Amino acid sequence: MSREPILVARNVTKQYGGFVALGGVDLTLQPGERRALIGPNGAGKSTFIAVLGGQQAVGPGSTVHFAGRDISGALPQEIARLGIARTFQINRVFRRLSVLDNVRTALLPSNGRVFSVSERHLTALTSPAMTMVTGLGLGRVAHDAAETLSLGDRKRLEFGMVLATRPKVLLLDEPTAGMGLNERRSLMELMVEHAARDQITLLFVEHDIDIVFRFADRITVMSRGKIFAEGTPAEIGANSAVQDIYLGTEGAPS
Amino acid sequence: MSFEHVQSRWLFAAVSLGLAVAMLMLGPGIALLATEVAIMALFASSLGFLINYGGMVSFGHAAYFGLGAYGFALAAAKLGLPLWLAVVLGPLTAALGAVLFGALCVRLTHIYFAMLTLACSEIVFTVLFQAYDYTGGDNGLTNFMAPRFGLSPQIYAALTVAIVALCIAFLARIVRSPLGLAIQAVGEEPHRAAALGFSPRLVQLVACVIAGTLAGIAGTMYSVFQGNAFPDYAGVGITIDALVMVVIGGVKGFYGGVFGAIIYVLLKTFVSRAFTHWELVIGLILIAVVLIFPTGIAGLLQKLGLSRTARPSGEQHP
Amino acid sequence: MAAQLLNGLTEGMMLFLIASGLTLIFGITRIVNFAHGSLYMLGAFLAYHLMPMLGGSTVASFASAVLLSAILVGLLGLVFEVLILRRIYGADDLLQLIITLALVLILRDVVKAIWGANDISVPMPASLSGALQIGGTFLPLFQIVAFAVGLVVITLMVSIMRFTRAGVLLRAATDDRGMVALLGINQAWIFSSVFAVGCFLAGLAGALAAPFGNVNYLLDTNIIVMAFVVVVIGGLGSLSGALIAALSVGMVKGLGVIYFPRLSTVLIFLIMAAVLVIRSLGRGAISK
Amino acid sequence: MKLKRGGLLLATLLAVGVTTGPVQAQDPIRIGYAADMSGACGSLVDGATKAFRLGVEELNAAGGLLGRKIEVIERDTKTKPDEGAKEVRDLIVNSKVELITGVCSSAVLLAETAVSAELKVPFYSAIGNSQTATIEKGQPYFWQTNPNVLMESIAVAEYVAANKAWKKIAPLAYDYEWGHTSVKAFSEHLKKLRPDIEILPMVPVKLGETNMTSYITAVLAQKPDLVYGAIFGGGLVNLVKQGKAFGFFQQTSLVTLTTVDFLQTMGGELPEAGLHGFARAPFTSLLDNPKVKSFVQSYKARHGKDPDDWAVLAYDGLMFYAEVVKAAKSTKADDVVKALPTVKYEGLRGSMTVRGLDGQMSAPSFVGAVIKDAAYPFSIMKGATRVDASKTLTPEDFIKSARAAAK
Repeated sequence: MSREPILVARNVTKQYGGFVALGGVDLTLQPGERRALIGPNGAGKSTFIAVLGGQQAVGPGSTVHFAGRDISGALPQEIARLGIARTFQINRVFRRLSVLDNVRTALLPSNGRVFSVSERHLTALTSPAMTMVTGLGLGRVAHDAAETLSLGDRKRLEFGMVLATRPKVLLLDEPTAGMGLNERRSLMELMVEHAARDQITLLFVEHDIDIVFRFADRITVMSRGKIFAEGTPAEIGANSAVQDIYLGTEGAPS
Repeated sequence: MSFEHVQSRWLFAAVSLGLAVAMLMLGPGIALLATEVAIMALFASSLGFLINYGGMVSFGHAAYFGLGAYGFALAAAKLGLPLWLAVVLGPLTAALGAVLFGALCVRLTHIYFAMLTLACSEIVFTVLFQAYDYTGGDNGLTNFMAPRFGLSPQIYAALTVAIVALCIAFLARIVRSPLGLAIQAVGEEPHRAAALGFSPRLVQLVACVIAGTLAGIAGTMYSVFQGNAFPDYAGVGITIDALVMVVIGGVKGFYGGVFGAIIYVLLKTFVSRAFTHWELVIGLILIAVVLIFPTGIAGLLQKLGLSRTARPSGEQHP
Repeated sequence: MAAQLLNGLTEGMMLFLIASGLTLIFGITRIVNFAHGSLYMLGAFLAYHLMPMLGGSTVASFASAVLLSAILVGLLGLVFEVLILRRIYGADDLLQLIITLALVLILRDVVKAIWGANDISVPMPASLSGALQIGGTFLPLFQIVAFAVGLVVITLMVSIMRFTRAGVLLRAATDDRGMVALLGINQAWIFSSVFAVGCFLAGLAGALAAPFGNVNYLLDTNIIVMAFVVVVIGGLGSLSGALIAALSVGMVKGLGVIYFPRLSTVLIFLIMAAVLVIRSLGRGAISK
Repeated sequence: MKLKRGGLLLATLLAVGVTTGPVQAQDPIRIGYAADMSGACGSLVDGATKAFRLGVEELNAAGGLLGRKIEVIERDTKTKPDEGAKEVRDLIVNSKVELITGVCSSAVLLAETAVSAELKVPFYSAIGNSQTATIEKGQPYFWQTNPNVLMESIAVAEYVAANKAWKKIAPLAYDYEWGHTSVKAFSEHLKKLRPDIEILPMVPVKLGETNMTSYITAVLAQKPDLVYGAIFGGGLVNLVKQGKAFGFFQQTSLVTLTTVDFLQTMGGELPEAGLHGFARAPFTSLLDNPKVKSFVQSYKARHGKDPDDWAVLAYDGLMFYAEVVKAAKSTKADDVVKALPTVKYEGLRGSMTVRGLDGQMSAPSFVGAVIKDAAYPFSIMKGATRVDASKTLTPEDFIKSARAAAK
């Protein structure tokens, strides 16, 4: 792969009071790759995702470049509009809106119609949104309030909303947490399939090692706020030090 | 646009028109009461919109009611402007106030947002109360016009009902528009909305200005109705009344404010006429209402199957 | 100016007493108790009622009247929490707000029905009515006593929070509400007792301040506003924050009378708005 | 909790929207008593309402007015101007009252007088006062039977000027229109009488303040001979109680509004010396009048305590209206207004008339030292000076030019 990297994070630091959550993380993503971010609890994975998404401000000396542009210090909405989308560890959808409206809402910023008061501008989004909803397998609940959905369906919905922003990079924070084994795999398959179709670069935090090895091109291992190792699944699988930190701190991944 | 929407719009227009015409046939006493109910319905709806759609609980909404009243009354009484122009300036003043206060307040969330709105409204109240050379102070502004432009209570009631219906139709339109979805999205999950590319504060500010302007319209109409303006119109008492209306009306949709206003205005009027210890009675009634119908009147109607979903989503169920 | 500052400091401690219960209740139960001022008022009226029964205007009868009033108000809070508030936990926050507003209306009318609408003066115990004279400035004995009571209250509260099992649980509940459930502690019991203690503190402040000023049914509004301002400036739920805020507000008020007298009415709101706006200038804008 | 009026709720609901015929001569005289029963004015209105009810009972026992019984419809304005205007409008439109009274707050008064002018129904204020209502916004259907703030301030200035020991005066006033007007009128008149007096900068006080200590230290720091307090109600109780702790009355003196309700509230707690008061109708200064004696007796018999100023004023206001109706031989608005200036009223506060120009009654003010008296469980303004309206009444020229300026 000789193309320009799409996302380059250099020396990313983050402190909460005296606690060092990120102690200088470097990470480079190539366009179209599927990168898994793993590591024991408290390694700083979610914080790193939050920094990339703009939810957390970066510490001094850190830089994040996206497609050649410096985005360190940008606001979440600016980052989102540039093409970095994310899901949250705790599923966040608009619970009181219908599934269809969740997707229509997600379509608004890229359509530039956020402040329109014309119902026509909304109905114009119905058919593309409906197509997406059906594509996610949520057609039967399209008009139900999101709060009535199962967790799996809510996760599909959130993924669909994120896709609707036409991202170039997708950050998934524990996309399969809290789900059954079969559901995990089918959800992951759906995500990877869509990402491949739309040529989206994926960075996903995941605890399920099975999922990680099945779906990732490359794996980055974090521990105590630092990058511990990086490589292909085969390389990481062969790295006994990685197994040590994992087993030592956390026990076997479920 | 679906068939049902066309239908419900016509229904709304017909009901509003019917109500307005009905005002003309009432006795003067009940027309006066109906006018007050209608104005408070608009005020409570604007607050309900801010709370239930924008996710912002304001303790200072009366600031905009007061600014609407004083924007009008000062223009008419002190600047001597023609009444039609003063009527326009009232809501405009409230809108300006909402831009200013909203820009400060949307930087905060939850109870801190609420307390900053309270501070803003108390500052408005104090300026109106103390700068008596300009505002009349506690003595307010009186005798600068005939109440209701000198219209009969019935005609003014009809006019008020028509304007309030238009404003509520406007709110309904917003709720079903892209902006409405944006406001609800930011109100419910600001982080999610930001990560989708919405600017949460800007969306919230727009919601504040919409709610503030509608509250200003209510304030202007109230000032015209009374033919006066007093600092109390920006006081925390009016905010609390509106909060009570929003809650007993039903905490989900903005139109709960309409039910809430009807019930609470009538309750306050007649209970305080019938009982010496009316505050005690109202307090007990409020507790009973909250414990028995925690979803408010709108929720009750919904349970009884008398109302559609509390939250029009723009499309009916298939 | 020194006199204004010194006086502001003692006035500030009385503000802390007013605010402490409110911030305690909010910190743990997340209830915004609008009836806090009403409970303060009730404490003052109870002290007025109980003092003659406990032997007139001596220090001993005053002290026992204050304690008894505070306990009665705390019990009322307990009953209110168990019978009414408990039913709506988990429901919309606005419902709690309306319930406590209803309590405001009820208590105001009850107080008027029992003790009348006229102003009431609780006699000051003779031995507390003097003043310490430092140079040319007077420092009323009563304010010093109130200051001492404030110190005792803050010391007790901090000690309980730091050194007892109950305190550890409470802090756990403040930081993470799910945590308490995990520990297998009956959360309802914690909420009830915290609410009762918060009401006790409101009653204590009201009863204690009763001889130092006017008592009437309008006290509730004036007090609740001050209490909220102090709690918000100090950071909701923070005891030490409330203490610092109360002392600062007291002193700024004292200076304000001299340096910007026409702002006295709006001063506390200006302070609160300024603190909130400054706090909001950070980047962490949309936390929810 | 007691039902104010049997079935009133139902009656009102029924009356709403139903037009009633013209008033018959045998119909009772309906009076709308819209008072600030709850809210900020509630404590002042309490005594007034009791006395007003007593007066109505006495009039009805004596056969009513013009052979018609008096029927009172009570309403609570909640001390809110819009509520006051609403209730007054409703009383006139739905309940067909022929007179409105009961108001205390000047803001509510101004809102109500506008309704009275619009609907041409007589309205008087016995305990509330507003010089704006009689001067700039004077209207033919309104009259006021207690002195206004300008009259009171002049009366106090006269009293203060007479004491040569007072050379430095510090005003301490509620920070709103009433407080500022009161200080201004007092200072201007005092300067006229005693150019040598120094008037220090005013210390403005937040309305509703519960802790007055920072104001007390600030005003004492000015080392005044006398503090002029435009403070009333709860704030005044705070000022005196907290002032005592600061040695206020050893360092200076205070002249302020000391109505009987305040004196009763304070009981034996007022200082032995250093407190001077002004008031509108202290019964202790009026006991020479047999009418006052019998009023105090019947009031005390019923309510177990002496009537405060507000009670005396409310009773006096009602009895004056009764005299006007007798003179007009009618309750019709225009007849009442016409008879108004012709009645020479012998009331609780002596002989008084209402001036046609502004509807202001020639009401006296009372000023004097507040001292303990063995006859009462509270301090009183013993031997207070009665300042007659002839000295204090706002000149007609002034009113005319003020009205012209307001136009």
